[in-house]
Amino acid sequence: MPEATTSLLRWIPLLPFLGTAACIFAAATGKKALARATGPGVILLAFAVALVSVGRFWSLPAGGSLVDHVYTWIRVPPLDVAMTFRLDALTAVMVLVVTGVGFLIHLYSLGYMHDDPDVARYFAYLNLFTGSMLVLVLADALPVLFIGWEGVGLCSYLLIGFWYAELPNAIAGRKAFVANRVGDAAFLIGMFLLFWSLGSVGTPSLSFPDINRLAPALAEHSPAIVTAVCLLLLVGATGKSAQIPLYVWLPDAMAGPTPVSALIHAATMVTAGVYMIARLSHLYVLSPVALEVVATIGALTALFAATIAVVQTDLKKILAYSTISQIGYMILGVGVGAFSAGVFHLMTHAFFKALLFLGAGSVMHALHGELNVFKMGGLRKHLPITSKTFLIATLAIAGVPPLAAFFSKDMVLEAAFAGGYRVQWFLGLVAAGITAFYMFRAYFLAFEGESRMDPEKEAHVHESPATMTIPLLVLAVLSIVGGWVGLPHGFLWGDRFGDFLQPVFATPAAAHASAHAAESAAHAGGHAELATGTLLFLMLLTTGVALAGIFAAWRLYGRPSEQPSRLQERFRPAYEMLANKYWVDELYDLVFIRPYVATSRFFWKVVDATVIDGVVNGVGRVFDGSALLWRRVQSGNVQHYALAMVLGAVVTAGYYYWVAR
Amino acid sequence: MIVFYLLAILSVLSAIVVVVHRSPIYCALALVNTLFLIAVMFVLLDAHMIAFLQVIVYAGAIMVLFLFVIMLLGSPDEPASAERPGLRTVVLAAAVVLAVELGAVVAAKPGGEPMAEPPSYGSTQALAERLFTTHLLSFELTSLLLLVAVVGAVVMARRRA
Amino acid sequence: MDLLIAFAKCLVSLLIVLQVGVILLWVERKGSALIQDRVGANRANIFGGILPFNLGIVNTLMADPVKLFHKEDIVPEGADHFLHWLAPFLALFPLFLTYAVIPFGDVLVIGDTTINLQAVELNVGILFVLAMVSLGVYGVVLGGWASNSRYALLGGVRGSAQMISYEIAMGLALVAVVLTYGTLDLQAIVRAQGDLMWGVIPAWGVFYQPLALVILFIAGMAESKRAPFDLPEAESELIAGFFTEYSGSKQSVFMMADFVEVAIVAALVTTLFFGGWQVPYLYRDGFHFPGGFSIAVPSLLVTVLQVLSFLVKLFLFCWFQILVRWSLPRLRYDQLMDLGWKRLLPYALANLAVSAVLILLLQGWTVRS
Amino acid sequence: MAVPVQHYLVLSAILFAIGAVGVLVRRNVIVVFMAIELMLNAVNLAFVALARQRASMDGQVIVFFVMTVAAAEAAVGLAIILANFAQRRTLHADEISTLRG
Amino acid sequence: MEQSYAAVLISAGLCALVVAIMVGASRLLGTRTPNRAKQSVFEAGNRSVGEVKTHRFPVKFYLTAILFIVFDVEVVFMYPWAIVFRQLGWFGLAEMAAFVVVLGVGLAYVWKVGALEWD
Repeated sequence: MPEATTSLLRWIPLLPFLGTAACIFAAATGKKALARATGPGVILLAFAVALVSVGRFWSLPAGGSLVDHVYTWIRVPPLDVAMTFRLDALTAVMVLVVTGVGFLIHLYSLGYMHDDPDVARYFAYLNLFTGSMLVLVLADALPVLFIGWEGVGLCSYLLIGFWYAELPNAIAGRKAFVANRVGDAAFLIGMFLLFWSLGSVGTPSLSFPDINRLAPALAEHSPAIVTAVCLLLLVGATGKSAQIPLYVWLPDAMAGPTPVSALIHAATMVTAGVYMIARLSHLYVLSPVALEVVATIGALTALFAATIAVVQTDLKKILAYSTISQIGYMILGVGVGAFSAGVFHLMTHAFFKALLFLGAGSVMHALHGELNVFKMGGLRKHLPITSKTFLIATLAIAGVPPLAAFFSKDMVLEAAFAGGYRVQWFLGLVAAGITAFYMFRAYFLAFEGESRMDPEKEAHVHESPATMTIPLLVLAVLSIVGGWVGLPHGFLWGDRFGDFLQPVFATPAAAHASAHAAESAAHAGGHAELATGTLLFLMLLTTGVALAGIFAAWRLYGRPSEQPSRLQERFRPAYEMLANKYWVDELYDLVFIRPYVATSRFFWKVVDATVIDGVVNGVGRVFDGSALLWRRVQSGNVQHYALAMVLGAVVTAGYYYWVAR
Repeated sequence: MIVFYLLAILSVLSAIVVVVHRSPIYCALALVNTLFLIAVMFVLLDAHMIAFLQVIVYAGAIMVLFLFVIMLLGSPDEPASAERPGLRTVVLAAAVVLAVELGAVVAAKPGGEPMAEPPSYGSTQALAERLFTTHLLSFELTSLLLLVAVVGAVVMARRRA
Repeated sequence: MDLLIAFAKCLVSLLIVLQVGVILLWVERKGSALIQDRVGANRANIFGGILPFNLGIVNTLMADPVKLFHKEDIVPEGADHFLHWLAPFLALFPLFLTYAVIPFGDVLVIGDTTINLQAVELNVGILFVLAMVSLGVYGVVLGGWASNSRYALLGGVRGSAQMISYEIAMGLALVAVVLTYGTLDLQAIVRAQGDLMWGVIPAWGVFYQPLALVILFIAGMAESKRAPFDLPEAESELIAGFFTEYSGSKQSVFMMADFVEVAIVAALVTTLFFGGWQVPYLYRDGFHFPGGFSIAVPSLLVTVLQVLSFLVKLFLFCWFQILVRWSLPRLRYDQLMDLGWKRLLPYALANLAVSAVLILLLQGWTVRS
Repeated sequence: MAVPVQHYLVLSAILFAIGAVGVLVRRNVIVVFMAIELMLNAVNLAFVALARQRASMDGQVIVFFVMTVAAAEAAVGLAIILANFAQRRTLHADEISTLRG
Repeated sequence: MEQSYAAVLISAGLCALVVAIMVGASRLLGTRTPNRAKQSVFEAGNRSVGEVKTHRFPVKFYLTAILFIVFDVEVVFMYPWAIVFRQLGWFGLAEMAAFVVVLGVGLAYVWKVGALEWD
């Protein structure tokens, strides 16, 4: 693997951090202008630096990587963690996405947060967030990655609770934080376990090259451990990437400012899990079980979240669940070993999801915080740009060719199919249809038809300022063309994207052979690569499903009708279940939270209040009593004390002389 | 040999003067004298550098400070009545016992011939090499100690004003 | 034999310093007269009339001590006799002792024995000097304390405060010198100043440590408590300060101490900064001029020349101090302290830092020890 | 010729004891301080003697530090005495029995 | 080495002798006719009032002495340093720099609180 060292990379995360510092200063001194300038500015710079370094990377031979060793962070032999940044194909994609989309969101925030008094603090958090994410993707070692991992967790907490004045926001932030902690704990354990176990096959190390190098040996040595590590890390990923079972925080995360939601969902945080798994592909391919689990979780989440999204009335909530389900696709992608497909979907998703959220934000901006899609309608004439871009994004996510998500999602599903994960593939397929349905439901309700807005709001609905619409347009373009870099094999220039990423990932072939030979044989004659015919069929199938979904949405919501309510009546229980999100929150409350509270109460009331305090006070009383006795000794005359010392010396010396000689 | 015992007796005598003389200033002078004698013993022990430091730091600086305070406070001779006989006897007894014990303890340990010493032993060179390499940390900490001392002393001394 | 030689050397250095002291007394009188365009001391005339001519300097050399020693020794009431005696002793004794380590010549070769012309050959000479100087304080303090008088006490406190204040600067200046030559041995330092810079200029300390020279000189003069640093004595306000209550020989000893201190400062400056006994281009076997041609000189004559050059330099700097003393007005006490703590001390530190850096930058800069 | 190290140690023990007596019986705090210095010196003597015995410079280095400590201690201690004197007009150890300033 | 210290003793003895003679001279040679007027302490003609020994001085002198002690110790530390300076090189410079800087803080403090101001 050819490496080129450079001191360029460190600036990519460093710039946002500097920005944070500047913004904090601005917040302290009330210089909003400074914050407005630096906040987006540093991200733009970071983007530029990222472009430059990716350009440098381009010139390297395939499989090469840029390395920037900043300093040695921890050296406690055998543990030796270097603060090193590495830019390979995968990182290149991530960095460009994070900085690029991130910058657009910053830009958008300028307009969106224009009147907010705390704009400086806001940009401080936002920069910190971006910086952490950049550390995460640039890290060349698991602990360094973990820094960014924690950083984004913290920032999500800060940003979701940005308007901490309102209680719900604070609670939502806390929820996000706790959910993440659960995942992080698992992640940490996984990391330690990995380190410890690598010790048994060589000098343990946590830098990715070493992990990749040692992984096969470890798998030889004990496959169980590999699986354990993978699963633990997966739990961490489900925390960050809001997968089953730890997705609950994400819908509530809508409490934060909309651009933040865009940032969290599209560009940065939630993709961390996907990235992490992709980064550790060499490890995961060695554990078929883990891959199986990953794929299943992905597929389930995709469907599960999609179904919930169907009945949501809150625009941002809908988007939130769609995010969860889309990430489900990514996880599915990496789960079936099609890492490039997963990352591909991650990228396209970044584009259209950011677009969707910013669009939603623009709508909120226009309607003064109105989010209920049933209180909108007919916005198209009021918000031309927003509505058009939103439509594009909707088409994209629905997977209508030739927009971005069509190719990426299709690639994922096709990989699942090819990999013989037929069940997961089917789930994904259904989810795709539902996705198309609920997205268009939202679109129709919000933008088409006649207005259901309350009049005084409708009075001054207005298109958003340029700083907000420009990002919309840019993202719209990206959402259209973003997918063209990765056409299916054999079409035109084929899957450039996959070829680009290929050197980074382990070939899942091994995994196929070992794990799925049997089913593959059963299903598709044991042939992993798909014939063009099958490929075409699949593509048509998905497209068809998507169109069906769209059509359904149009039938129900495209024009005024009573059907929705009727359906609602007919499937009352199902509707209830979906509306209450399968009562998962309640379930968790019952299973985890209540017992926890109970135990805490026990420790507080009984152990702490009675036992410990009792002991402490008792000790206090003892001294209090004895003090009455001893105070006589304290005459305050220094020389008496000195005398005591000398006598002590006499005794000591005597001891050494007579006793201990 | 003889030199040492001479010095020893003299130093003990002047030390006693330090303890018993009623006028603080005489005590101070007696102490200076003791310090000198000890410095000479340092020379006998090949601690030339230390000997001079003893004179410079102790006699030249610390004792001057004492004299200053005595002058500043014009401290009068203390009346003999200040001593309390009871305590005194106790203390004297304790001190004698202590001296005997300590002496006995050290004398009990076999000394034997002093180890052969390198020619440079006791020279400023040798001291410095040790001081600035092995005892570097202590050396740097000393500066902190002095800093604290000067600040504390200034604060305390200015409280009267 | 060795002890005999040592004894002789000590005697010589003692005699030198004694004579320098007394001569300075005369120089002070006549010199000040010269400066102030007076005749100066001209009454004493030993064997007056018997001899056709006036003995000049001899008068002072004889008359002053004789007069002073025959005066009555007055001890004020309420004063502590022992301390009153001890004070002048402690004032002069360490100064005399200081002189013992100053090399007044290179070596004297008699037959096959070469004698190092330095009364006490200490390899820590500079520390010795510093120690002795730091002891000089006692004379002042005790003098002030012993003679139960307010003027004396005030003078004593002032004097000691002044001395210790300048001791720091002096010490730092000396450190700079030690840094330059890398040794504490005065004789070695003088020898080190024997060779040449760039083959032409004698490698004297003054060229390496000019600032240290200035600081040392000022500090030294302050130590000697003479004008312009004569606040402790300040005839015009404190009536001789800490030795107000002294008379006769004791007082003469205090005055002697002043002169000896002058001589010591001069000796130090000479030794550390002006090549001590070195005569430019003169080596043990004679002159070697840069041009390459040389003059052979018998070793005895060399020694004599060197001792002479030492004495000449010595008196030169004594004279310079006397000039200063009779030219400059007295400082105010705050000025005095400011000079000591706020000027000399920081400068000395800075000088030290700069020299250290320079030494490291261009190792060849200084004479290797 | 060489004096056995024990003699030095005994001497230092004696000086130490004398110093201790001074600390205990004297009533003038300044003198008490001097006695403490005396004790410090006794210990220094022991250090140097043992250093000579073991031919190691460390003992002397430690003496160096002890001197520094003594200097600091004297400075602060005497300052305290001054402040105390300013308050109570006394140097009498018995009368200085409270920390209240 | 030893005999050089012997020389110290010798010259100390000589000096002590000479100085003692000089100090004692007028006790031996001088007349002794003490009387009140002579013995009385000089107070520019006034009668001396009160106890001299209890006369006290501004604390400034004491502060000066403290500063002296601290910096004297510093200087004392510098001599050995200066001796081995060439061996230690930059490292040595750094050591002493740290040391001096800390004490410099002390000086700065004293300077700032005005303990160096004599009015």
